[in-house]
This record gives sequence, C-alpha cells and structure tokens, in this order.
Amino acid sequence: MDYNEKIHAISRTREKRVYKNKSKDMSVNKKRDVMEAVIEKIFLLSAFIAVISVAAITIFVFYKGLQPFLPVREASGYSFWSFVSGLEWKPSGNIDNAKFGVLYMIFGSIFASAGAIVIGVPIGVFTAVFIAELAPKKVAKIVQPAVELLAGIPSVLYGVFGLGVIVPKIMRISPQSQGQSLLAVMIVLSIMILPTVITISEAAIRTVPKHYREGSLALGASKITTIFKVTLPAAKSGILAGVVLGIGRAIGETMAVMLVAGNPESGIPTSIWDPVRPLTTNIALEMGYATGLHQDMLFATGVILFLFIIILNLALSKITSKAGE
Amino acid sequence: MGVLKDNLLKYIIYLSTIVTVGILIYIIGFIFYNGISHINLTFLTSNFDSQTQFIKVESMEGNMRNDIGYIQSLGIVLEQNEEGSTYVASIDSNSTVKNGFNRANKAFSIKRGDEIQGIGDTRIESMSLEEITSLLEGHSNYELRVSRPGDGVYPMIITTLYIVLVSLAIAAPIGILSAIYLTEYAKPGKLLRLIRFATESLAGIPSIIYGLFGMIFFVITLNMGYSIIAGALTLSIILLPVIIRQTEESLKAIPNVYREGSLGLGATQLQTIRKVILPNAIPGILVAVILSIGRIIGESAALLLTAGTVARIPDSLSSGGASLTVKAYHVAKEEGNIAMACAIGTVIILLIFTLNMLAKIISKKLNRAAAK
Amino acid sequence: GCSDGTNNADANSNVEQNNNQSNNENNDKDVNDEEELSGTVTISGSTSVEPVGIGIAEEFMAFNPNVIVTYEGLGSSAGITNGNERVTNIGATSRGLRDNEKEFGLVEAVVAYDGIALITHPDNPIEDLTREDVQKIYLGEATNWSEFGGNDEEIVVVSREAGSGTRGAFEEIVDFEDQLTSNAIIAEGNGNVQSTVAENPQSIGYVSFTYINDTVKPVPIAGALPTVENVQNESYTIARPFIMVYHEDNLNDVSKAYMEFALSNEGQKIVEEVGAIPVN
Amino acid sequence: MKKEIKFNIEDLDLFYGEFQALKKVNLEIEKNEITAFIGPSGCGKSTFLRTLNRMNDLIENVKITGHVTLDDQNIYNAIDVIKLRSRVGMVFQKPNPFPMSIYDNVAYGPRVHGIKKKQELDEIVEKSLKNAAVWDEVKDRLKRNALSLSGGQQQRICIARALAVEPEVLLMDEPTSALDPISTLKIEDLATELKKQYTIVMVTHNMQQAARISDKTAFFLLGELIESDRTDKIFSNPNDKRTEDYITGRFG
Amino acid sequence: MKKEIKFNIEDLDLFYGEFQALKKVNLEIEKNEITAFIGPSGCGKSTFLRTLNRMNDLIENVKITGHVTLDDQNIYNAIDVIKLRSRVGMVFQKPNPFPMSIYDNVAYGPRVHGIKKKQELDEIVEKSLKNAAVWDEVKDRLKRNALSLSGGQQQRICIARALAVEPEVLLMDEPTSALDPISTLKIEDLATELKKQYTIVMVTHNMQQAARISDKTAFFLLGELIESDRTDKIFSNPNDKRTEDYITGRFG
Ligand SMILES: Nc1ncnc2c1ncn2[C@@H]1O[C@H](COP(=O)(O)OP(=O)(O)OP(=O)(O)O)[C@@H](O)[C@H]1O
Ligand SMILES: Nc1ncnc2c1ncn2[C@@H]1O[C@H](COP(=O)(O)OP(=O)(O)OP(=O)(O)O)[C@@H](O)[C@H]1O
Ligand SMILES: [Mg+2]
Ligand SMILES: [Mg+2]
Ligand SMILES: O=P([O-])([O-])[O-]
Repeated sequence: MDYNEKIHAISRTREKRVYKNKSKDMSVNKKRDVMEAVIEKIFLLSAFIAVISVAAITIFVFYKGLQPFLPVREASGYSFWSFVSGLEWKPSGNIDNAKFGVLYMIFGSIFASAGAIVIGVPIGVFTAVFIAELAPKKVAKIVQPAVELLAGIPSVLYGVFGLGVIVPKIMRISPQSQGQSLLAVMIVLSIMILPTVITISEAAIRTVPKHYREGSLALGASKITTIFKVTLPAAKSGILAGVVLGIGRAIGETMAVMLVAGNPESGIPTSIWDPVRPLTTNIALEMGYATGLHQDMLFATGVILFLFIIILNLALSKITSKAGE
Repeated sequence: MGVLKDNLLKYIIYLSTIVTVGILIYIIGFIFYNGISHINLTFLTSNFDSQTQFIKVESMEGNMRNDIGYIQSLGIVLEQNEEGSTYVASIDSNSTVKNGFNRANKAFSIKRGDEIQGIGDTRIESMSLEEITSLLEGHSNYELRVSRPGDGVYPMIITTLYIVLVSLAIAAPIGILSAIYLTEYAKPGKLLRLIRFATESLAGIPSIIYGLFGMIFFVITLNMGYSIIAGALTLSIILLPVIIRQTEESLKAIPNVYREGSLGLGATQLQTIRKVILPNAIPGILVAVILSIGRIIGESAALLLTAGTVARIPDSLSSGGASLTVKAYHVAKEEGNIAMACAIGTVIILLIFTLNMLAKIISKKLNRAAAK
Repeated sequence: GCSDGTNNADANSNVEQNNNQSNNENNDKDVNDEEELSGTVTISGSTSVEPVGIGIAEEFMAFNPNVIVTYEGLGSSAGITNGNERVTNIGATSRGLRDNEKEFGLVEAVVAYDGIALITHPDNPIEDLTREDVQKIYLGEATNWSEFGGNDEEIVVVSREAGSGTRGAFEEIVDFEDQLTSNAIIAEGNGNVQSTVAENPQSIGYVSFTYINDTVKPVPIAGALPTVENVQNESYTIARPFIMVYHEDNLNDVSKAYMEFALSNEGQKIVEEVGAIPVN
Repeated sequence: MKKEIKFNIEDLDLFYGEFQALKKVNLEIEKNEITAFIGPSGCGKSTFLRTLNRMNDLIENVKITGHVTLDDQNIYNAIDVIKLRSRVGMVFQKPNPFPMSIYDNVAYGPRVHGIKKKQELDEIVEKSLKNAAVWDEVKDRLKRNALSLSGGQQQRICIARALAVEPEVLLMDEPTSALDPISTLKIEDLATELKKQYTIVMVTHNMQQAARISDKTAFFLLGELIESDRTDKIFSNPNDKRTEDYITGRFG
Repeated sequence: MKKEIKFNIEDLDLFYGEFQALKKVNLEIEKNEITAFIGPSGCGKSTFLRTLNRMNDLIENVKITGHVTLDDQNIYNAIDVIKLRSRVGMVFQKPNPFPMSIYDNVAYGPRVHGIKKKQELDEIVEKSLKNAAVWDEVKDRLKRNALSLSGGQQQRICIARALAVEPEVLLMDEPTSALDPISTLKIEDLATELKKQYTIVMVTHNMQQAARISDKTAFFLLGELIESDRTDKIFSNPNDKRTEDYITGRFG
C-alpha cells in the first residue's frame, strides 16, 4: 500500500537502528496486507471495466465507421470530404449512384440542440431556482417528483406525444404544409433536457454556500436580487455543466426526434419550419435496412456523433475542473 | 433592483415552473387519455400475439337450457362479436372445458374470452350462432380449435423483469465496487482521471451507439443472437455510470469521522469499508439501483438492436424478447397503433412513478434509521 | 460443421434433438410430423412481412404445440444479413436481393405477394390517380393537389426510409428509383407513415396492404382500388414479393417444416387472412 | 456625555420550533460603543445578534416575541426589513466576500440600493475600503477576485462592503475567530476606530478580546442574558457567580 | 519515581504539499501523564497529534520526515500501522460513534481484532464502559443506537470504544470543545482517572482546561513547538515571551 512510500521517505533520512520485535510484528501481518492488496486490485479492476467499455465502443465504432474511407476495401474509397461536406443522403442500392453527405445533418443536430438549449435552459434554470430558493417545502415536494417523472418517461413516448400533439400544432401555424420541423425537434428536445438542466442547476444552486446569501441579504438586498446577483453567478459553473450535459442529451436523443423531425434526404434547414435529419435519427432510421457500404456509412455517422460527444465531454471536464478550483 | 423588476423576475420564475409542471401534466394526460381504454387486468395478464391451439375436451351432461349459444355437452355459452368471431361468454362451474389437453398433451383450460374457431377440421368462422350450436352439440369428445386473443403486455412485463434482473446482476456489483475504488482507494492522478473520464464518456454516449455496439459485438460477433443476455450486457454498460455516480455520492456523504474512527481503532481499510462504510451507503446504493431500473425500463434504441422485438416470455437468457418500451416503439412505428403505444406507456409511467416513490421512501427510511 | 459453429444456442440444441427423432422415426414420418415436431424457428427481417410471418407461425404452432416460432421485425436488410450470418434460421425480406446479397448463396422462397397501397388523409377529396401522377408527385414535379383536381394545397410527400423493402419496391414499380423529391418527409415504418398521413390533410404516403387501417384513405390507381383481388387480376400493379431467405444447412427440421407449411395451402390461406396475396 | 440608546430589547423570546433559544432577554445597546456578547457555545449569542437585523427571518420555524426597537422604532413592524438591514450592517464569522472582484464586492450594496453612477460608486468604494483599513493593500488590484485575498483582508473587505451602505450599526459575529493573530489585531484596531462613527455589537468567544476592546459586555448562558454591564465591571467584579465561573475558565 | 518515556519525537517535519505544518518538533511524552497541546488555531496541534498514530497517512500529499518512536520502536517502520493504532487510541473533537448500537460501537475494535466470543466481548464492553464512566447511564440500553445519546455520553462512548482495544496511549483532539460544561467536567475527571493506566495526550484550546488537568503542556505556534514543560511552570513562569503573550490572552 501507499504508506510504504512515506515510510521509506522517513527511513531514508535516518540511519538504521536495531529494533526489537521488528521481524515478528511485520510478518504476522504479511497475509493480511496481501489480502488487502488483492482486494484493492479487484476494486480497481471493476473500475477499469468502464475504461475498457469506452475503449471497446470507441475502437469498434471507429473501426466500422472509417472503413468506407480507407482504400483497403473493395468497392470503397468514398471520399471522406464528400462525406462530411455532402448535402445529400441517398443510399442507393446502386453504389455508383449513392450519395452519403452528412453536413446538413450536422447542421440539423447543432441547430436542434442550440434551439433546445435556448428554450429549455432558461425554463429549466428558473424552475430550479424556484425549487431551490423560492418554493415552500410542500410545493417543492410536488414539483421535484414531477421533474423526476419527466426524466423517467421513455423517449419513445415523447416522440409519440410530439407526433400526436406538437407536430399538428406546428402544422397549423407553420408557413409550410407539414409540422415535422426543426421547431418540433427543438420543442421536444427542450422538454427532454429540462430534467437534466433542472436537477443539475438545482444541485448547483443548493451548493452555493449559505453565507453568500446571508452576506447579500444583510446588505439590504432583496431575495430576488440576491438570487440573480449572487446565487446564480456563484452557481454558474454548475449550471453550465448542466447545460453541457443537456446538449449531450439533445445531440444523442434519437427515438423521440425521429418521429417529429421529418428526416429529409437533403437540405440544410434555413428556417425553424424546415424538416431536419439529425445525426442520431439517420442511424436509427436506416440501421435495420442497411447493408454493406450503406451500413458502414451509418457507422461513420456514428463516428461524427461520437466526436461531438467527446468534444462535449472535454468541455464538461474543463468546466467541472474549473469549478473545483 | 426595483420592486417592479423584482416582481417581474419572480413571475418569470413562477411561469417557468408552471410551464415545466404543465408540460408534464400534458404529456402524462395525453398518454393516459389515449391508452387508458386498453388497460385492464387482461391487458396485463395476456399474451401480445394471439395463440391458436387444438384442444381435446370430453363431453359432459350440462344443464338443460335452451338459450342460443349454450352448448349443453360442453357446459359453455358462446357468443359472437361484431367481427363474427365466436367466443366463450361463460363457463359452467363443472364444465369439462377446464380440463382440456392440447396436441402435446399439456393441460389446457379454456377460459372466458377464448375464441372457438372450429371443431376437428371444420372451421366455423362463417356460421351463425345457431348453426354452430347445433354443430357442436352432442359429440362424445371434441377437438376444438381455440384461439386465445392477444393484445396484452404480459410477455413484455416478464421480459422487462428479466432484463432488469440480469443487467443489475452484472452492473450493480461492478458499479458499486468501482465506486468504492474511486472514493476509498484512488489517489488523484492520471489513473483516476482516466477512470472518471471513462465513466463520464459512458454517460454521454447516445444509446443508439450502444445499440450498434451491442448488435455487432454481442449479437453477431459473440454469437449471442437477439437475446436477453445480449440486451442485458449492453444495458449494463449503460448503467455503469449511473450506478457508479450515485454510489459515489452516497459514499462521499459518509462523514470522514467514521473512517477515522474505525482506522483509529486499528481496523484495516477493508474492515472499515465492510463494517462502517458500506452499511451507511446502502440507502444511496439502493437508490442507485432503483434509478437504474428506471433507466432500463425507459431504454429503447439499445435494446431494440440487441434483445429484439419479439413479444414472448423468454425461456432462457439466450432467447430474445421485447421490453415494454421496445414494444411501445414497435407498435407505434409498424402499426401506427398509438392507443397501444400509449397503453404500454401508461404502464411504464406508473412503473417509473412507483420506482421513484420507492427510491424516495427507501432513502428517507434508511436515512432516518441511520440518524437514530 | 459450418452450421454448428454459427448457430445460436437454441437452434443448435434443436438440430440435435430433431436429428435423433428423425433417425428413430424415419419409417412413418408423416404421422409423427404432426405429433412430435418440437423446437424453435427463429425468423428476422422485414417488418412488412411480419404479419404474414407471425400469422403463419400462429397456425403452424397450433398444429405443432411444441414448436416456438419467433419473428424479429428489424427490416429487410437486417433479415438478409441475419439469414446469411445465421443469426436466425430464416431471414425475411420485402424486396429482392441486391447483387452483392445474391452472392451469399441464400435460398430464396417467395411466400406471398404484397400490394402497396397509396394512402391520403380521409379528408382529401382526391378520388383517383394514375401511376404517372404518382410518379410526378414523388419526383417532386407535381407539388399541388389542384393539379389532380384536389384543393389548392401543397402536396406533402411521405416516404419510407432508404433501404426499406417497401420503398424499394414502390420506387421500382412507380419508376422513380433514387429520385425521390428532396421535400419528402421520411417516416420510419408502415405505422409512422400512416400516423403521419393521418394527421396531415395534405399528405400522401404508401404502406403495405397488411398494415392499412381506417385512419387513412387508400387511393385507387387508374380506377383500381388497392385490394387483393385487384392485384390478383393485375388491375392494381403496385405489388412485390415477400421472400424468406435461408442457408439450407441452417434450417433445422422445424424450420424446414415451417417453410413447407408456409407454402402449403393452409399456410397460403393465412397469407390471405392477414391481407397479403397468396403465391399461386 | 449623555448616552444615546440605539437598540432597546425588551422581553425577547426566540424559539427554533419547540426549542427556546432566547429567554426573556432585556438589553439596551448604546450608540458609538462596542458591546460584546460572550458565553459558552450554543448559548444564543449568534441568535440574539441576528435578531437585531432580522436575519433570523430566513430560518424556517422561527418564532419571535418581545420588543426590539432601533432609535425607538420597532424593527419588526415600523421599519421595512430591507431598510433595516441597510441601517444595521453585518459581518460574519467566516469572511464571506462574494465570488467577484473586490470592487464589485464593495459596490454591491450601493448598486443594490440604486446607485449606478460610476464616479459615485468609485468614491464610495474608496472611502469604504479606507474606513476598513484595507485600501492600501488592495488599491492596485480592485479588479482582482476578492477570494484571492488572505483571510484577514477578506474580512476587512467584508467590513468595507458593510460600510459602503452607510449603516448606523455594525453587527459582528466572531469576526476574528477564523483569522490569524496579526489579522485579528488589525480588525480589533479597526473596530475601536469605527466606533466613533458607528455602533458596534460583537460576538466573541475570546474573553481577552472582549476585555480588550469592548465598552460593555453581555454574558449569555443557555439562552438567558445573565448579566450585562461595563466591561471592566464584568471582568473585575461580576454580579453573578456564573459569570465569574465562566470568565475564570471554570467551564466553557 | 523515575519517569518512563512513551513517545520520543525528534526533528519532526510535516508538509501538506508545499505547506510546512510542523517544523523540527522535538518532544518527549511521558508514561502515565497527561500532556496538553495548546496554541492558536492552525498552529499544528491536531496535525502533530495525528502523526502519533499515523492518522495523517490517510491524507494526500503528506510528507513526513524525522523520527517518532513508541517504546523505542520507530512507528514508521518498526511497527505495523494497524498494530500502532490499536496501541495508540484516539478520541476526536466531535464525538463520532458509528451509527450502530452502543454495544456494537464498543465491541467494534475487539471484533476487528478477531475476538468473536460473545462472552468475552460482553466482558470487554462492560469493562470499557465502566472505565469510561458511562456504564451506569447506558447499561440498560446497550442495544440502542449510540447516536441517540447526548453529546457528552457519545464522547464517553467513543472513549470506551478506544479503551476496548486496550491501548497504551490515548490521543484526544479537543475532546470537550463540542460539549456542555457538565459533560466537559465529566470528561476531565475521567481523563485524570485514566492516566493511572494510560498515557494521555490531549489538544485543547481552553487554557483553563490545560491548567486544570495536564501534567505537562506544550505550546505550539505556526507549526513550531515553542516551549514544553511542567504545566505549572508554563502557566506561572514560561520561558518564552510568546507563550506568555498567548496565555495571558494577548492573541489567539
Ligand atoms: N436554525 C436553527 N434551528 C434550530 N436550532 C438552532 C438553530 N440555530 C441555532 N440553534 C440552536 O440554538 C442555540 C443557540 O445557538 P447559537 O448559534 O445562537 O449559539 P452561539 O451562542 O452563537 O454558539 P457558538 O458560540 O457555537 O456560535 C443552540 O442550542 C443551537 O443548537
Ligand atoms: N489536509 C490538509 N491539507 C493541507 N493543509 C492542512 C491540512 N490539514 C491541516 N492543514 C493546515 O495545517 C495547519 C495546521 O493545522 P491543524 O489542524 O493541525 O491546526 P490546529 O492547531 O489543530 O488548529 P485548530 O485549533 O483550529 O484545530 C493549518 O494551517 C491548516 O490549514
Ligand atoms: Mg455563534
Ligand atoms: Mg485541531
Ligand atoms: O420493412 P420493410 O423492409 O418491408 O419495408
């Protein structure tokens, strides 16, 4: 175990002396120390399974997803550039006609997440403020389980709800003839990120030390002023972490989005009324139907998605490590 | 800030909360409203697919009754519905149809609601009730073609249960041990950062990617087929960060004075973990487990590609099956059967609600016990 | 040897079990077929074929109570892949095999034909379309219902996802392969096409006969309604085969029996019952 | 010089739920003096101090009865609580500057009370920091985060922050208990300086501190005010046996 | 009576990362005496106490150099750390009984060290609770959760828990600072009683307490051991000016 290092540190500074009992005392506990060490290794191994899983998934997705761009494979060598810059997704049975462009999906994913953040984050943060700062205990006791329940509803049901309620409503007000649209995706996603944003913001607000609030109130600031000028700024990095996790959820959400997005086969969305095809739905939509190059291209879409998630995670660990300072 | 601005901000906060809660009520209302008509006891207890069998039944001496549809020698009353199917409306208490056998000689008891489609090789679909009555009456023994209607979620409930149990059996020990490592052993450094980064990444990977991975790795490469085990293994990876994070929270919440108290008495690290730390972390661990159950129940994309879509009661870990959520997705997508999807959704939401409440109660109870 | 290595555990044990049985009872196989057949048949693939596959399975299991048949509705391509990779005994597809898939050496058995019905919202006044009309609509050349005597409203085109057997067949028959208008809404699965059309009065879509329900209105093509009879008398031409594919050596006895049953008269009767078109 | 009464407290009872934390407290606090509260841990010193600017209002289940006046106005109904708190400033045990710049910390109060002009704020900040005897140490880094300062500097920033809203009274709850001896001395000197302009009420568990700087001392025990008097009197010749026992270290 | 040296500390330096919390500390701690550590907050009293049973090993980034022996054995390499901690018991500032029954708390140590027999455990528990002067108060409710007791009782349970492993030395870190006066007195009496069998080292911030019960007093300042001597000597006639200043309350 690690104490030993310190023991060495200490013994190095001293000349050796002879101690009675030394050997006996130490050997009795050899067995125990070995067992402790072995069990620690078991704990470590368990913790390492997470690392192994991430590595396996990453390697596997990249292995499958990068194949179409490598010249090694027969009928392949699809240009990576046309993949990431392409504006059309037409996986034809006839490989020569096939077009696999994901740029418009990348835009779709980014727009949709951004919209969800713009709508969902203020509502979420304010709700969190309500629960953490303003609500009487009894009311908080109702709102909080409500938020948890919102988090527990499977995304498929959000999709069914979106298709049954949100899409028709948008259709009525949209200048276009269909309700499947960027806006529908944004709304569904903003609802779905609410629980993430609320729970994490609430936790962040609650961890703001009481003495900040007291300091402000004691200066004659009102409760609301205190919230907006002291509490929220102090909880900033925690809330930001919630937002990043929310973006992660929005980018990664599949089943609900698929039903309300419209999933067109080309076209960068130019307004919120346009249908979009986010990256995730592209994968889920066609995975059952794809073979060969088409299937590999879906994995390649997964690679793009993966890169997004990695970037988000790096951002998140930046934020949290900054918060830890 | 002036009083006016104060109040404005306050109203915005209230409004946001109302929007949040309102959305929840709207969604749940929508799902319940569309699904509730399906829900009753048979919905929960019957199969999803209808099932047809040939059932051998002895004849008997039934009551002397003359109503149309009463088959005296079977002791049952038949009725017909709008679609023309003939179904068993009531069964006499001493009826022999309760002691039938199917062609595999397994006991089969005909129940109310079962459809009678024929006798021997004669089909009765296009006949009137009178014709059927006279056709059926007076045989000495029968082989009836019986179809038991489906549209129930029983197999999915069982499948969901299986997947919950198996994934937890895999993920819970690993997750808890990892959390113990991270809080009790790990020293800050590269290794810890790596493990943390890994768990955070796992939490961020969309489930469709897990699905792809599970499908190619477990289903095809490891040759598990669409199966409970492939689904559960995939889910276990998804659950790891949930369990690790939650368990870690509860471990971190244990005051250091307990650790010092124990170590100060000459207990080893392991003894301290076993005797002082784990007993105190149990509420948190239970909550972690319950939250993961919720996650399993809600999962669709990953399970769809690994455990499949079949509505069947799995007979082993290597047979596949659809969970409730997967089935809800499947019926919505394939049949456009929104009512069925919402009915399953209603069951799911009630389950999740119960689980959430359970988590609350458990953590409260155990916290209180700990505080005593 | 090959099949032993790649079969899933279920199928493996069944192969052995059934081999024993057939050795003992080779003499009067016919009698025992009905009485003793037991084991599992695994099918996966096209969701359009699902009602047919499950319908036949229910009937097959009625006669053979010790048999379990499972059908995973995953999509035609997944079916072909799984059939080829021996993940399941049988794969089901609602489209013909592509050139590269033909190289797998799979046996192809057409178990039914299926019509693809053009559907609109029930409120849509359109009474009839020609195949050329449909083609124009799906190419994006016609974009307003008034061109066909309907309301002055934009047409919302709904299609299945790329790779879908239904879509492949529809594009081929209507003849606009790989040229779907980029304005089309893509919905996953027959059900979502229906839900989407049912909820938008300006939309048009297509679904398999076996899934059509009364939330949408089937549109006649050149006067012929999408019905089984009209397909059979060839007045309605948008139809395609339902195919089961398998490697001969990956069929255990039950699976063989299932395939035989599917093509038998009894099996074909079920095909008709679920709304598809029998092979003969 | 005739003494002016700043705070007058009569028969103050305070309950946290069922628990009575203050029992019939009667006390007068005089203007331009330092009044020290002493007593063993949990005796109610902080609780009492916090009733004087109604910080206890924030705690759930608090019930207060009795009568507290500031300049003869009842603080529980005649004075608006926001107003009260800007008249009665507070400094806490642990220095609690907000996580923002030194300047913003000190300007916080004035801004909250509606002062927006940069120049005016600049003046207030400078004056307050000077009054809090920390100007020289921070004048070159007003934009730095206040949390980057040492504990003693932070505490003086907090005092400056309180002074910036121009209070009449300064409540201090063990303001030096988290500080090193040198910072402690600085704060003590500052307090003695400030009492010329302000009335100061200070909780301390350091009896030497009370003896060194306060004019009056009030001794609390188990929620009761046992004795209050001139500091030299309390420390040399207390009336109550318990006061004597406490001061001579027989308990606490 | 010739004094026996229990602990011998030579040139002990301790670093928390870059920060040096103990600087060249040299001290001898005698058997069957109470040694008190005093000094202002943050001077390193707790840190020093915790090196004596290697509790500091648990903290990240601690570096220790120097020489500490217990009965002439180097505690950092000649004695197994687990063994050391059962020879050198510890009582903490805040009573920290485990959230289990009183009985299980006291039996915890013996069980950890392999004693399983019910009867043997019963005896140990009773003896330890008696030694900790809390037996009479709890003997009828040994199965009750220890957390349901009062603070003073909890602290004595913790002492009993420490005694149950039959240590030679008892380290106490401000054992009474969270307690009321009456409980404090009980613990003090107990300590004076226990020193007949054990060697006691105690941190206190209450100088009266040090004066009342300790035989020797060591005064720390900023990580340095300024002075250690017989308690009466330290309190009446310290060698060092800083000790005198501290004792007379000129700072801290
Ligand atoms: N929010 C609260 N709810 C319930 N009881 C409280 C609360 N705050 C304080 N108390 C109790 O009221 C009593 C007085 O507390 P107070 O903080 O005023 O003591 P104090 O004299 O300031 O002690 P210290 O010197 O430790 O700061 C204590 O018994 C304490 O436990
Ligand atoms: N884990 C740690 N990491 C870094 N610094 C520490 C740690 N523990 C204590 N210190 C620092 O070491 C110094 C001595 O701390 P210690 O707790 O020994 O003081 P103390 O004399 O016991 O004070 P108190 O009377 O407040 O308990 C302090 O400056 C403290 O901030
Ligand atoms: Mg206090
Ligand atoms: Mg200390
Ligand atoms: O599911 P399909 O492949 O038949 O469209």
